[in-house]
Amino acid sequence: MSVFETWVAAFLTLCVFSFLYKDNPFYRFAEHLFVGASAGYLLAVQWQDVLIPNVWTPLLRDHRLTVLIPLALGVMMLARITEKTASISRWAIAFYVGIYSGVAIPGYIQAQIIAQLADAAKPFPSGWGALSAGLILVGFLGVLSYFFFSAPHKGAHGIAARIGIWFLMVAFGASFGYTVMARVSLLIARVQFLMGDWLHLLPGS
Amino acid sequence: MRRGPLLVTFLSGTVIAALFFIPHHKAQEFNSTLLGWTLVVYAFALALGSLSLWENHARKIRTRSEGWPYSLVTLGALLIVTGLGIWKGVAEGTPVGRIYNSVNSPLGSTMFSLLAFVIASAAFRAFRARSPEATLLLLTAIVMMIGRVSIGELMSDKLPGITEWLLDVPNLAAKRAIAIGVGLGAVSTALKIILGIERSYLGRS
Amino acid sequence: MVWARRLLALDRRIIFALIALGVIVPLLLPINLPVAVSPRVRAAFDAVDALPAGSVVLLSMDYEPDTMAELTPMSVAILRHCFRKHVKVAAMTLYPAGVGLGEQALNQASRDERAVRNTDYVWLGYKSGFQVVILGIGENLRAIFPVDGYGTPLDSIPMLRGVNSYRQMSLVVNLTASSAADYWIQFAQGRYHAPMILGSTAVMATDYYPYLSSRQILGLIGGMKGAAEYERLIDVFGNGRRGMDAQSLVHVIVVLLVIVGNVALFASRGWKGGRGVGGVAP
Amino acid sequence: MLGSGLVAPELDTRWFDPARLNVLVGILLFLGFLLINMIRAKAKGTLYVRPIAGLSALDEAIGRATEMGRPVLYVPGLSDMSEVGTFAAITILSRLARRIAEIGAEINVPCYDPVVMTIMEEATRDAYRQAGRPDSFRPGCVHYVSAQQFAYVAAVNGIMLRDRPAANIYMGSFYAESLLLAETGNTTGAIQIAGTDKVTQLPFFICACDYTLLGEELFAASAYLGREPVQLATIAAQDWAKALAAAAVLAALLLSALGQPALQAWLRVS
Repeated sequence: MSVFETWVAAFLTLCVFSFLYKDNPFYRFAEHLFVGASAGYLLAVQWQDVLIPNVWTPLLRDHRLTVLIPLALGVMMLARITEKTASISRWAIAFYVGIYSGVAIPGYIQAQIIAQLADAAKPFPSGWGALSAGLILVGFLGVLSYFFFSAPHKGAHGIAARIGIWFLMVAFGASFGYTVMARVSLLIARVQFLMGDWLHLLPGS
Repeated sequence: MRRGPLLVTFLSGTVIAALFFIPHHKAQEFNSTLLGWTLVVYAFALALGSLSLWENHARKIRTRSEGWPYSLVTLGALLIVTGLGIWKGVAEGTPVGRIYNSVNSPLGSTMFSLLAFVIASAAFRAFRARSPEATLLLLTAIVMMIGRVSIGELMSDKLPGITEWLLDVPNLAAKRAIAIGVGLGAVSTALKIILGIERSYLGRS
Repeated sequence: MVWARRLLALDRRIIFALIALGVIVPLLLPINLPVAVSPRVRAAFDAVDALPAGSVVLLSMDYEPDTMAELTPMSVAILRHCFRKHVKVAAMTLYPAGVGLGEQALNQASRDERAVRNTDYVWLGYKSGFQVVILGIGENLRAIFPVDGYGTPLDSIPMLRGVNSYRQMSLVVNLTASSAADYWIQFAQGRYHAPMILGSTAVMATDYYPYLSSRQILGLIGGMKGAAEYERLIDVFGNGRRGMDAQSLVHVIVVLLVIVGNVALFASRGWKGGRGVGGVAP
Repeated sequence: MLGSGLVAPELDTRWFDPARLNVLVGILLFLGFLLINMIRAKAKGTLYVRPIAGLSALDEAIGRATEMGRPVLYVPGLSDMSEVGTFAAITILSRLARRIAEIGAEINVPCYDPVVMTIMEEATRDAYRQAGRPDSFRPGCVHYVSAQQFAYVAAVNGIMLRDRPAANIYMGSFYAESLLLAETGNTTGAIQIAGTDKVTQLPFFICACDYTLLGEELFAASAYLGREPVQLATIAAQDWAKALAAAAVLAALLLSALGQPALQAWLRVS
């Protein structure tokens, strides 16, 4: 980055940090700039990386007429601009929704259900590992019964669900504590940018 | 009027779900063609979205509502970045590439780094031993936070091992059960859509 | 118990200020807390340490600015280790936004160890497409990178004489915050059997433990902590260890805050009352 | 996870992948559960579903917003259409928007994904129509912000601080932004209700929100709010599948302990 760019980046970094004190014109400016610049960037990326190579080039250079189908669907999407024609967009939405629901069904069954079951059904190791594996099984069944909706949390089901809640709490506490480090790393990087790249206060910068 | 779109959803959903099981190269080609079409629909939707952004901020300026000058910043940035990106491209080294590095990137990573602050304030407020479950959550989080850094290792050389056990045993048990529950919920939701039981996405609740 | 109530309603901004100090002060005035080395990082260090002088390592720094805090210290530490051992490094990235970061790490490490470009290391630069690039290097490095990151043809770079695929490389090091790791493991290691070590963000690291036990990766460096451990093994005090001081301090601040909050809660009304956390019934 | 299709040395000419038979059996079983429960529900007129904490709070939140004359902020997070959690978020929004239209509160829905925006706009508009108040629908209340994660966060934080919504409702797919949004919302004193199928973000919502729908409860909530027997049947089918999953794990463990690893092998993912 050039000196000018570094100063711009440093100024915007401070604008965002000022939000921690309270909402203020600097944060508000940075926020509005960010929204506009990112929306514009994404639109330009779609133009360069999707519309040109996937529609424009195949249609005009290779004369591939199948491209007209997605093009038509896309134009139907744009029909929402006026309320009169808005209902035309339902066809494009229906296609889009159908595709992603269809992808999801085998995808979730494979990656999220069968893969997890296969892992849960692995034979127990020997020694202390068996104790941990047993605990995983108990917790797994407990949490599963917490998510059982067709019966109230009473009796044996209630006890299992209770065990499930304990496991959930430990899991949530562990993920929370585990994430702190990654978040602090992000802050360290910004502080290193401000104090190193910008102000040259850090050793070796 | 909605019967046609429902049929489109049903057909596109079942076809793409079926393609999951057909490894034939022609079938897989068709699979990627269908997914490619959704990319084009997305690009048009993004144009529509950007119009919505434009319209929202233009309205603020027209009606001179509170803070309207900030909307000028958003619209200006949107216009400039979109224009430059379509004209000169978005790769590294182009004007938009430079804008991205000195505006979008520092703004994004600084927003991200605010998490280091809010994760601390959330912990202070929420980790209160008001019930046995809440106590379990906060104790796990504390062990986790201390055990992952040097100071924890100085306190006890067992701590890092305990943190890994917490991640690998109770955390894994809970996550596994949640994953299976989420997977089943997702599959049933997707099935409801393909079968036309759920049609709120077409504006019919 | 007025003080307890006041503490319970502590202004968030005081917490924010404490966190800011917890990061800034140790960066300016390092405490240099000791770092215990995990067997995973030790294994990664050993894999590099065992390389004979003159062998070539491929280092792919596949990360972008948002994760540089964790991964740049790792890059610098590994580069310095290689340079000290007179192991030559071919460095590259699979991310367009990783170009500046890769060059920055190379500049810093080569300055510290007095390594010379094109003799001790080469910067291949960026190429797009995970699968294509990783598989391509298995067949013909020069087809993927005809020139290096500065436009020099590979054939005129002395360090790369006779090096054209994984077969002539002793080790592949991938430092990443993304699924690039899966591709390197699946293709460079799985298909071309290149020995490999992996460095990742702390959050990702646990997902790759299974690859360690299957020996698909020889060592694993996780997050800033892993980088700090590596720095300790090569006996330098870099941004990893400096960052770990800040990490320790911030973690202690958060834990103390939680303890203070609970003491105040106890003092104000005892352990009873209130509902559970979130929507989960107490 | 990784498709090696691109590098396959020769073209595949098979019309069925036998390694994926377990997935097919899984789908067919689930479809069967769904049909049986739909018939059960039709015959009985309803099915028992245990109360879900947080759902009743939705009504309370809308009521409060009306009293205070402040809007309800509905945040679908980074939901896009490839996430099924998004569909649940759409369904919940359409039911919620109808209640909001009926009692005359205001709603604001900032979107990350433009396709989700179009769908949510249509669903909201229709909800107002069904409530008999199509004229109260404010154009622009469902709007696109930015498909860049933290630009979206910056804008939504701004909305929370300046419009001071009485209730913030987070439903759908959330990533790192969850805590930033929920903590900002917390400082404004709004009632906060969250629901996500992203396990990693649950601890943060639990800490910063008043109520949180955990994982599968997000999907259950979208069915539950409908209260139609057919919708409730899907929840029952999910329960049957969970019971079967637990039984399958126990059976596989028992069988492999007895030296019969066949079931465990069959579950393996290719």
